[in-house]
Amino acid sequence: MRVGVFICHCGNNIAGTVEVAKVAEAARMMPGVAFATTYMYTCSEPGQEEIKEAIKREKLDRVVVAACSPRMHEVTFRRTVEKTGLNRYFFEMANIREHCSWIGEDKELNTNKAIEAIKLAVEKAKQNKPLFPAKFKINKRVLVIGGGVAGMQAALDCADGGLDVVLVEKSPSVGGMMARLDKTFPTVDCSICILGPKMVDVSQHEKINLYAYSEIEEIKGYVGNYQIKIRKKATYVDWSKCTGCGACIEKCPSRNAFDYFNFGVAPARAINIPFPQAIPKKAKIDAQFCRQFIKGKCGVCAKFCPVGAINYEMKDEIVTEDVGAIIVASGYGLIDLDKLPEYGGGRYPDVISGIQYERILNASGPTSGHIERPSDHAEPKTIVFVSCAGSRDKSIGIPYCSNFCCMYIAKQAILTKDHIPDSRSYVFYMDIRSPGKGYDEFTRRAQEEYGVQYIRGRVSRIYPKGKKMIVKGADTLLGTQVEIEADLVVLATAVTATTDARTLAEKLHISYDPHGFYVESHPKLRPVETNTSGVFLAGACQGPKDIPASVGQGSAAAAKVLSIFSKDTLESDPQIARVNTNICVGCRKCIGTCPFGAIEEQQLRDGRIIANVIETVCAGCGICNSTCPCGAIQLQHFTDNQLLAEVNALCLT
Amino acid sequence: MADTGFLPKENLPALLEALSKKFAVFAPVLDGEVVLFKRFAPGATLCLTRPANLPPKGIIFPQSETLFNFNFKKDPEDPKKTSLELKENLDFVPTIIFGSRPCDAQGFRIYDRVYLETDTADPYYKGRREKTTIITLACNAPSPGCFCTSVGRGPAESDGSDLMMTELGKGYFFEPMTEKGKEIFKDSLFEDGSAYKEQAQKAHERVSALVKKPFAILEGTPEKLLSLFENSQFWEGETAKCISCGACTYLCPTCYCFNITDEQVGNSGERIRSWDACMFFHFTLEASSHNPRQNKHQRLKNRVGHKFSYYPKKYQGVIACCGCGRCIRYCPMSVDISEIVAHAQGA
Amino acid sequence: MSYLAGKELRIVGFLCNWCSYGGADTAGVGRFKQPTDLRIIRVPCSGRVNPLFVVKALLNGADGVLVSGCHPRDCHYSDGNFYARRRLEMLKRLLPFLGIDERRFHYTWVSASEGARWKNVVTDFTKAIHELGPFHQKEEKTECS
Amino acid sequence: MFIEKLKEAVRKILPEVDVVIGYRQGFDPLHATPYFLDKPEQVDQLIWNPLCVQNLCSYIPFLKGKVGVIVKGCDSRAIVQYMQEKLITRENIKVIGVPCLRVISVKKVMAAINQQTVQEVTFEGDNIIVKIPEGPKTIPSADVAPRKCATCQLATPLQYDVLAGEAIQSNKPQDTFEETKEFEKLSLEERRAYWEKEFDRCIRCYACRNACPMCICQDKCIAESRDPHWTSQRANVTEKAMFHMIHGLHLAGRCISCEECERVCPMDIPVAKIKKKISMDLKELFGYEAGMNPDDTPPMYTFKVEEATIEEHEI
Repeated sequence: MRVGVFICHCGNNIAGTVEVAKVAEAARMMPGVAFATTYMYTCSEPGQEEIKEAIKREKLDRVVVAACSPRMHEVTFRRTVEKTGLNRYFFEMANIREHCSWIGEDKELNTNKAIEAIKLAVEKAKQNKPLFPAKFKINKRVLVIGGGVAGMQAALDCADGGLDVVLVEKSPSVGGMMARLDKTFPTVDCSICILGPKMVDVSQHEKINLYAYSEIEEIKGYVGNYQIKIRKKATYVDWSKCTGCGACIEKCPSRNAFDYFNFGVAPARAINIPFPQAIPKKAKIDAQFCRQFIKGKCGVCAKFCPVGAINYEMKDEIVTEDVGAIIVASGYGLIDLDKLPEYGGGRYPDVISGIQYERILNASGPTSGHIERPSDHAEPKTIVFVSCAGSRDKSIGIPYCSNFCCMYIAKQAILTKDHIPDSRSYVFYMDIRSPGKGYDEFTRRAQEEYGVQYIRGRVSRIYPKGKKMIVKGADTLLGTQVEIEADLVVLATAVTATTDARTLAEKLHISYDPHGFYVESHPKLRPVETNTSGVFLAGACQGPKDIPASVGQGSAAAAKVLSIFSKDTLESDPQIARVNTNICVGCRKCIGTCPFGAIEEQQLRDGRIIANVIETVCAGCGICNSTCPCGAIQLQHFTDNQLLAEVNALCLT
Repeated sequence: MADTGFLPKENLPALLEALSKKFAVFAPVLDGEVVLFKRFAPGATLCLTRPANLPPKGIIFPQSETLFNFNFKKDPEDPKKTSLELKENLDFVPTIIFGSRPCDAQGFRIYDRVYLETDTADPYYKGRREKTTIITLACNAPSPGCFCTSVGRGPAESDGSDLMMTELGKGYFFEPMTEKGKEIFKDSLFEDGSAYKEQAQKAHERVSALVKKPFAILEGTPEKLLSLFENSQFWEGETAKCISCGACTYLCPTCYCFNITDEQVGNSGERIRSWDACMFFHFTLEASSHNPRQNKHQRLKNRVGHKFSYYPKKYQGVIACCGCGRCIRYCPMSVDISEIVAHAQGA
Repeated sequence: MSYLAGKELRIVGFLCNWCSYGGADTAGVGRFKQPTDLRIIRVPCSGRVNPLFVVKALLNGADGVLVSGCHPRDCHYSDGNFYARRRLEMLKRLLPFLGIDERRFHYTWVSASEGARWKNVVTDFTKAIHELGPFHQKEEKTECS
Repeated sequence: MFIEKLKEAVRKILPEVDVVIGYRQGFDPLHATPYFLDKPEQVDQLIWNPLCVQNLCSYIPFLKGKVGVIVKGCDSRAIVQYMQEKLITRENIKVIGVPCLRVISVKKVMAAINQQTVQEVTFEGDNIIVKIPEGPKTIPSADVAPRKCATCQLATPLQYDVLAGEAIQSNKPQDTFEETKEFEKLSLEERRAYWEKEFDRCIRCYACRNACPMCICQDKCIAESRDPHWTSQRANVTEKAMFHMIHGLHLAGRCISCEECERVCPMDIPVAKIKKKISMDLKELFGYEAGMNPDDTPPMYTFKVEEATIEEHEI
């Protein structure tokens, strides 16, 4: 065996704390190593050329690159190696950057550790066997989870690209958070006016199959071949009959339902359509508020429905859709007001959230666009906006910035002045974050043209005094205490992951960060991919982001799907379990433990029953391998002998 | 200097201590309920009342030994150039096996024909064998399952031993059988034993008569076993209860099969010789994954056949079983090799 | 030589590719300084870690063994860490029965985003192993058996 | 006579099966040996007494066709475990159950008579009378019973198609793993020294493995294979310990505590001790006992999303 070892300086990233020359010297003395060298940037084109030339010149049959994480460049170097005719699985990577040079301070120890990492990789590489991917057909349909602006954009781009799209939206209408906004910054154009046409496109596109008021029940399969179970939640209204006329809503006697769309700014009816531009514009009953369901009698809506669409017996329905890829655009949530007791959140009606204020500002909102405060419907004259309400606050577990609050506060302050010219707006802020195109100009306009008073400092306390809310805080620029008697306080509540983000991630087998936002494959270079091939991210489910960024990601995710669907077949990962028919004793333990049902019984000609791996179903986890008592089933590229070679290299030398 | 000697029992430790100064002395000691040959150390409690569970074969033919160490030396100037360094392990120390039984010592005679008395003597076996003196204790009672007299041997058989000892009341009667034995015998602790010779002879005869005789004669048995070679029905019947473990083989003083494996980590490693057993599937497993002894009846057939047919056919009729009975005594399922041979004779 | 005698001990880590290996990467990207003793073996899933690998490492000279996978419910393969949890727990309880200090073996869950947590796991585990000291193997006996 | 009832049961079953596995007298009066019979005239060779110790179920997974087998209460857990693991087709096995309150450990008898040759064995009440050259020796059976008998709850087999004799109730206390807990009181160093000494005697004959009813890999065991290459052939304590760990861990949640492994060890290594410790832990963690309920799943081959009994460990 002739192993070639290529040690990357990574500029100074590795060479700064690892003596790479010494590492190369040690590598040359390792058994089976025929060649070892260092290179400034191994991943660069000349660096890769160097590997290719060395493979030919030195007749190498195994290649080890000691550089960054294999999660970064394993694919890159496998491709490099493959170009010379070597099997790509003859390549191993030693992580001497993330796991070594970047975390250890002692150069001697780092150097030794790098040598060790290479020794491990060399021993593993020598055990590596050539593996060959199989090809399988792709189901060129795509599932989009979430009908907000990111999901709709992704759905439309995919559909326009010729793909069948299954769009699943949890709430009764598409539109998401953007549909709730009054205006958008920095252009101050009407949100629903620019979103509405997209919503209509979604509903009318022949390639898009929309499941509104539906949730993902179960996801099985793998890239190219997913089987999705969708739960269509009971609406108690037959949507094939409902015309959205609103007669039922008008007559509904249950008038104290929670208005999810308006974030509870005003009560709704138990049967409702979330907003006038809803798509689909169909009514649904919120059973927990409906007299028919609570008391067992009412039936008013059924009586007044002109088309007989009401069906109190309706049950959830599970439908199955087969797709080849998934775009997750499940959006974001907002921290509850009552999580912010120091601001009186949840206790004082005149302390409201930014999104509630958005609905109050909105002409089609519960106040028809008249600004009035919740407590007595009076028009507020002094309004205080509090930014970072929950955001950038480690004490409540939200250390991150919610990204777009600075901008919408400026917008809301401007709109307030437009609505109530004799009003005064104050903004308490920590920093003004306005790095987008035209954003900084916008916040300046708020201050300079609209006279919004920006106070740099934290609000310490908010409490009522008569009909006013007293806002106490510090002005850190002037170094003084500030106290403002406000009529209305608007909190820019922190952006969070949706409450069911984690459950959905578990169904998708994708990872999420401690806050519940989904983790992309690479923060810079693979921002819409996940580590689960075939699953892509768009919008705020990955982290707080504004409309243009969400739309951009929607299109990006769609492009990724169109790109993998541009071929008719996909290559399967050959790093899957394989059964040695000579060894298998047919104990069936692997069959019972495989999470994917990828192992079946097979009868040999001599009558023996043994295990057989269904190649396309195996995901390569290796649970079967560690379950198999006789080592008959081995996960390719991570076989017992490969791992034992690593253990022995570490322990026995 | 007398031809025979006598050693009072209380002087035995002194003898062993004296011998320990010149030899590595291995003697049977009790470890829990098990008697094992262990390196003698002053103060050790010997167990001479019954044969050891494990015969002393490992002292000359270890369960595993490093034949040689190897090291691939790389040229720092050119990593493609490698030289190989080998280090044989042929240093053996003068050794005494004390308190083996006649059957145990007989075992080494079976080995000798294979590893010593050939043109290609095994240097490892030879090295140890030649440096080892065997002091054998004649049995004063048969052990469960033993049948040495049926295989042409006996509880006082001296073949294979350098020095024979017989327990007689207050002490041991010693009789040297070889030059090596005489060397030991020189020790001043021994009294003149000529007065005890007859007594010892009588003891030998008494015990010999007590030994079970599962079969009277072995004449024709090698041929008979060969004729049954293809009779799988016979062998399947005889071996149905066998679980194909290696207890019989590893406890057998005459089983001498080995395996050779290389173990390498990094640039260096060793070639290991270790006991192997024809009772194991892997013993005959071929690289193609074909196994000529796929089933347990084929394996036990080999074990019986080797001892009672193939070996005697090759070595002038010598039966490669010393009748120690360990394979019967310790078999998990009480498979009885003497019964199988008897059945074969009658089949 | 696999570790710098006197300065380091032999610590072997089995990390699942999707979470903990990524977590270790994240810690690296964040330049979270850690002790250098740990050597990482990448496996696809903690469910791939046969407890026998841990035993093998400990019997053959490791001073400590660490297994880290995705948090329960977050397994890339959905169930791998659930199996790992049961099997490794069983092992952790068994080791002291054989006279191996259970603190020499630790299993835990670290996600790809938890760089800081990974740093703490490595730092604390390394410290614990150093407190326990080297896990000496006695001279092997080979004579007469 | 009970033996007549047993023979009657075997005669009845014999026409339905290809072979019946029972016991006959072995090479000396103290040893019973498994007996495979397929003809009615062989039935008379059958014996039954407390020295019929072997777990005859161990043969079943490797036999083709229909098999009749004589099964004690402790052995019957093997049948149940085979059912759990789907290793047998229950309809193909005819279980001839025998009620049993206690067997006798040959090793313990041999120790009691200082390893002498046994000329005759008889049973009287709760005693075993062993005739050795110096005369008969009476030993209370309880003193020479294997430890499993002291806490046996299965005087009548869990599974049987025919029961020879009447079903009886166990009269023993529940196993509280006292011996295991006692051993755990030793210091780590003492425990390690203990096992090093015990494992050192191992000759890797694999009798423990091959006699184990749950060791179904047998010839394909990873203790011998090169691919995968878990152990070398070195006869040192490390490799021996590794083999015993392989054996123990592969039996985790599967070991039916028949203690055959320990009974058959020619080196008298207390190998069942390890399995017992694992069984104790798994009972505590998952409330699971192997070989008791055919519908169970061995705990290492399943999981719960929330494991109430497993807490995260601090470093």
